[in-house]
Amino acid sequence: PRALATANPVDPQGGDPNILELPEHSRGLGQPVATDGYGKPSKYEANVQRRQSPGLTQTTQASVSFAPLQSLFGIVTPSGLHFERHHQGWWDIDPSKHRLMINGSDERLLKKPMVFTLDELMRLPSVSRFHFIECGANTGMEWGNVAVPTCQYSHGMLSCSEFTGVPLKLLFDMAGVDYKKARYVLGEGADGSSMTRTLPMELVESGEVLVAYGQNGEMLRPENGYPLRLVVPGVQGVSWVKYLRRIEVGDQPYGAKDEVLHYIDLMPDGRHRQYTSIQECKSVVTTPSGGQVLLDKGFYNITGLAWSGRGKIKRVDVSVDGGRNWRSARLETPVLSKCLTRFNLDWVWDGKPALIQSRAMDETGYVQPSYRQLRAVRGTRSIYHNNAIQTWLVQESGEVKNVQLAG
Amino acid sequence: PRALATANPVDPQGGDPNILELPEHSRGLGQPVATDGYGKPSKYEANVQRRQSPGLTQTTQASVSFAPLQSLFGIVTPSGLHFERHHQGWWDIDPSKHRLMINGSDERLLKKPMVFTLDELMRLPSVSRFHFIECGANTGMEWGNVAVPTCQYSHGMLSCSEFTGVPLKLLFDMAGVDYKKARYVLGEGADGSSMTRTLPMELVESGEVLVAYGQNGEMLRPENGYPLRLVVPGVQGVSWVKYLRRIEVGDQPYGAKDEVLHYIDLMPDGRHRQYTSIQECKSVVTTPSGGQVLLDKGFYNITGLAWSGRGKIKRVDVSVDGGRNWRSARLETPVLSKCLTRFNLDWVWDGKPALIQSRAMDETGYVQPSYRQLRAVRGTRSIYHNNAIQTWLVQESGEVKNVQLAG
Amino acid sequence: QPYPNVGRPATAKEIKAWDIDVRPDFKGLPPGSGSVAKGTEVWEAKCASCHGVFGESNEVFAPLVGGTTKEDIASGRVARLTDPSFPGRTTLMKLSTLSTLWDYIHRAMPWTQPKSLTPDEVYSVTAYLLNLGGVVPDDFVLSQQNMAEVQKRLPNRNGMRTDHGLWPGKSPGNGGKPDVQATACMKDCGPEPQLASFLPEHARNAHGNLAEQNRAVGAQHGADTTRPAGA
Amino acid sequence: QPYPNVGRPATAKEIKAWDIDVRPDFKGLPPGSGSVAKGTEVWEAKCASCHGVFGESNEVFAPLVGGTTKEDIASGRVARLTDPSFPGRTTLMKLSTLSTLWDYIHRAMPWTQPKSLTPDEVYSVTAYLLNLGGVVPDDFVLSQQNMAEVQKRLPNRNGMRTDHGLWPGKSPGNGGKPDVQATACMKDCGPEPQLASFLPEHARNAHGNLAEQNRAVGAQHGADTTRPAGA
Ligand code: HEC
Ligand code: HEC
Ligand SMILES: [Ca+2]
Ligand SMILES: [Ca+2]
Ligand SMILES: [Ca+2]
Ligand SMILES: [Ca+2]
Ligand SMILES: [Ca+2]
Ligand SMILES: [Ca+2]
Ligand SMILES: [Co+2]
Ligand SMILES: [Co+2]
Repeated sequence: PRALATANPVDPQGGDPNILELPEHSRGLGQPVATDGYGKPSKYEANVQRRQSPGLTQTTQASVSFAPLQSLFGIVTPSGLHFERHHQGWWDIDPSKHRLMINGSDERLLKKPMVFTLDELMRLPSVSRFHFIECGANTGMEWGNVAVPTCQYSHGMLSCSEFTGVPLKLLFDMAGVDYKKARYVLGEGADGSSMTRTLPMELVESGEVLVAYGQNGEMLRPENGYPLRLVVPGVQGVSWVKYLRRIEVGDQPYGAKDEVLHYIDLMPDGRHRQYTSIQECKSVVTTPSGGQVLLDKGFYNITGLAWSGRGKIKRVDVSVDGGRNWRSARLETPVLSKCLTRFNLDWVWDGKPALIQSRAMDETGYVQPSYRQLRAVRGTRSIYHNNAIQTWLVQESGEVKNVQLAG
Repeated sequence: PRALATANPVDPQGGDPNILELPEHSRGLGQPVATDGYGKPSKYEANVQRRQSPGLTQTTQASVSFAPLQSLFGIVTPSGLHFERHHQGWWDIDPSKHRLMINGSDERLLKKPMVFTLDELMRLPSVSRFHFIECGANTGMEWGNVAVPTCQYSHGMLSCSEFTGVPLKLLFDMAGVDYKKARYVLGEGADGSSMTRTLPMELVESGEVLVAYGQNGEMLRPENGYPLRLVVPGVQGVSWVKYLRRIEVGDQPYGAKDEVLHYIDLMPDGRHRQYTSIQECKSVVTTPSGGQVLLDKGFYNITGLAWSGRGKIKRVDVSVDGGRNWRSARLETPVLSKCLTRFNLDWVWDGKPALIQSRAMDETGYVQPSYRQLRAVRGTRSIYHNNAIQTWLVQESGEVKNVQLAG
Repeated sequence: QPYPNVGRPATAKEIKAWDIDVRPDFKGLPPGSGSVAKGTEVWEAKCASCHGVFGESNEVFAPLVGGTTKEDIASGRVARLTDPSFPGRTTLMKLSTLSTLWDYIHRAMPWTQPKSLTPDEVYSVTAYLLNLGGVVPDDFVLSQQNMAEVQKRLPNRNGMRTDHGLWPGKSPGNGGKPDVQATACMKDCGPEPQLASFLPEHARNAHGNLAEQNRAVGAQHGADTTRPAGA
Repeated sequence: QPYPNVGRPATAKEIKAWDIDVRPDFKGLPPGSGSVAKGTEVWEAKCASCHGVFGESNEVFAPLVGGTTKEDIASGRVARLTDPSFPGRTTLMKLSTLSTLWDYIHRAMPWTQPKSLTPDEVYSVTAYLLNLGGVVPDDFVLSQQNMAEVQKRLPNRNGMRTDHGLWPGKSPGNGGKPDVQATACMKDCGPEPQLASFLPEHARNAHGNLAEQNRAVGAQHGADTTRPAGA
């Protein structure tokens, strides 16, 4: 390893000046409470930012910023670092003027079209639940080969929050939906793109789909749809319609732009899979990960995230030899359905090259595939739903590289 | 109720101008991604701030700011709204210069005193856990009578986060602690007050006490001890030593300033209880709550928080008639040990005065007491550990008042 | 009424103002029409600056037209989608339902002034784009009446599959059965690993200096990519 | 060594620099001494501006001395703590272990320059405060040697109880048994409720306008406390 070691060697007769010379903060008076009525991270954390991937998009309003997974802990994504995906820019909407409409594609499907204010929605029974949200295009740049250096860019269209809102089922009950006939649901945003996506009524009936206003204890952030968004656990982010203004029930899918021109997966036979929505079981080691440098040999905690759009994570295995041998990692509790699960595993690095991988399994028994297994079925041009096992190469220098393995 | 109703009545032939006239954000291009590499709440959320209670303290660096519980959802407290309690002001410490020392009060108790850098601590096996932190003095102003108008001031020295760090037991094992002899632990901060508190070794042995660097996915905030603090689940906040620089093991309690002059509970016999630390089972309705106004009759979701320093919440009952009759509330999952639990209950307000209370029960079977029950044992001068049932009076006007009931 | 005093009926005018979606069966499509000629005008005035005069630009987005053939119109399958070496995919190569194009232009374009077009303008630019792709002739007038006919000529109208397991409902799709099956082998698995792909050295700093994209402390720091690897 | 290359031994000098705690048994107390007279000087120069010349100020904090008597020194219990009508509690009324006072002044005072005092200065101001409280005579010299003797004269040395259930370990305390027992009655419980305490109307706006302390939307809004209730 390079001589960056921080093991902080000191003269046994002397000591570390950071200890022997008391720092200023041990000898003075600090800042008052409520210096910031709404606080912010330390100035020493300035490197921890969401970022665009250079060259990925030609505009900044129809674009993506990636969450810095390599610097995050646990499962909650700080709302300030939540990944962004906008199609026509983000807005800070006055919530007192925002309205939600519930209607039917025709009168047979819904008895009473309704309008709600925020004041009213917030009077209704609410639930609070932890869920991940992942863009269907996450890791999309890597279908064919390695394209980006760090897990921020390879996996950073992923975040996890505690969402609070009203189960959509409850609003549908109020409006008198005919669940026999109305098997499809359209969500529509209030922004310029007025994003629309179709959901199956089954998901709404499960009680999992929320009309959410809360995220991590406070209101949704403007970048994430303030003041209202759909929460559709297990389903790709594009369906979690932001700036939600309208929900319609219908008797067939809606063929929205993002169901016909995007978020369709090109198969080797030249046809596209349409209405692909579930985010299948996936995981990634976040440290050590691409673009990082191990400072020394010795002990390391390998840590990462696992998730599944089909339920709970059951097991995560980690390999340090490129997939030849695996050990099961410790899963942090609580392990929640359609939520990130943090895993940790002890590792002593001997200074030799190592190929680090993680492989998640969910409660349905589905096992995260290798690139070989995934490509054998789907080829390399899908763009969406790449849930292959990620490989990081720890080089002798300590520097970690994003790599893909043959065959 | 006052004529504030927002039920948004419209002419059935016409409609709401907020719908009929498309808003600017439906007709224009919004802001780019990564406008803020680290985002912030909507400008319309400016009222949601942590605040000092006027007149409570004479200085602002030895003081408190309260979290706005009345505006929060779920169980996670946004880190920017986490309550603050400083004794000599807060600091933004350079983590690359910060050190943690582990030592013994003498050599018999610990074989190898050690020093760790942040780089090193972050290599060790970590855990991530959700826990509440409550100041022992929370609700302290209300022991004798009603003193403050809102739940921000009455209960706002309470927050809940996902903490990530190294179990202190692991560091003690590395340093060779003699667990037979060393039954007490001292934590010490690096700030001006160099706050010290004693912990029982039992808590460390349980694996629950953490040397934490992470909070809600990112590093601790400077106001909360960046870069290191103790996490002592179930125990009052003062023991969660911030800016943690040193941990000593010893064979007797340390009688620190905040164990002898403060955080001692004055009993009716004129003696103080010393080393009171556990935060017993408690709850509070956060909406509707003091200082709020119900805009209309009709349906409301009563919601609040429950927690216990002794484990999980088992049940929360809610009364709307001042404690005569109770209904059990829905508990949001996950229900975690020594963590906030969100409860919700349906309520139709008939426009008449109502006295709203919540009463929590934990897994040990302990039931949150009324003021009468609590005062019968402890009097009214304890300052600390007031976990009595809170009463909010909803007046006919819709305005909610903080009240206490007789007898 | 379990939730008294919460919410109210939507009025007819309100629903009209917001219910703008157009479905594949053209439910929701407002009356109106527009010619290719009119579409050319609208296009040049309001669209060409971003998408290019012939919808060919990839300056702000992938090209809208190109890549489709007469044969595709006949088969309803865009042949070039089977060719892995064909570089990009235009909108027309993917479009399987005409409603989608109409609905999207109507709700979202022009990008900086969404919802500013009249239905007739939307019909006309849609006709223009279809004409560029050879789907309709130069003198065509697209209207509410003939949308369903034009649908039958879309080059990729038969290009979609729903026989997969990624739809979270009963239909369309196979009800959720995964297509890829892996196993959780634990010992001596697979072949000896061999590197197949990694970033070339010249791309080392293409995403900026990674030292500045990692926390200043931690088990690992960020690599200084302003300097060559190993330096 | 299960965690190779993580952490290192602390040096003797490092431990000396940081291990400053002083326990009730005076372990950790450094050698040194200081007279009441010297303490008066230190006090007036470095402490009086905040705490008052006689430690009586409650401008920045509760008074440090006052409220204790000769009888308290004899009994080791501060009698005034039994009087619910006695307003405040001074430091000396509560102090049960002398180490605590020494340790705290040494680590944290003066407030704006903590850890700037020499051990001798700490001994001397501690002596000064004890003298103000009548615990030691005017000509007293407090030192490492006689701290234990002075401890025996602290007015509230017998004023602490640990026979409670709020310590999360085996000892001190009763091992965790709660002192207050409530029951979870569900129907027709307790007496008819009667208001006993609420904020007086004149305090309505004492915490600022509550309308500005609640979100602008929500099931409830904040009360405008700049106007009288019900207005
Ligand atoms: C100021 C630039 C701009 C103008 C003017 C503009 N567009 Fe666009 N157009 C875009 C961008 C950017 C996108 C991609 C939006 C996204 O990613 O969601 C787009 C997307 C589209 C698409 C969808 C393509 C696909 O495959 O998803 C169509 C169709 C389209 N535009 C048609 C039009 C028409 C018709 C007009 C004029 C009436 C127009 N555009 C004017 C910038 C523009
Ligand atoms: C600039 C103001 C200031 C100066 C100067 C100052 N103090 Fe203090 N002192 C305070 C404040 C404020 C507190 C309360 C700190 C807290 O809440 O943690 C305090 C607390 C104390 C306490 C603890 C009281 C208790 O019951 O908790 C003692 C003892 C004390 N000071 C002694 C001294 C001595 C001795 C000096 C001088 C050597 C001194 N102070 C100088 C402001 C000051
Ligand atoms: Ca419709
Ligand atoms: Ca997406
Ligand atoms: Ca010591
Ligand atoms: Ca506290
Ligand atoms: Ca009403
Ligand atoms: Ca080393
Ligand atoms: Co470092
Ligand atoms: Co309102």
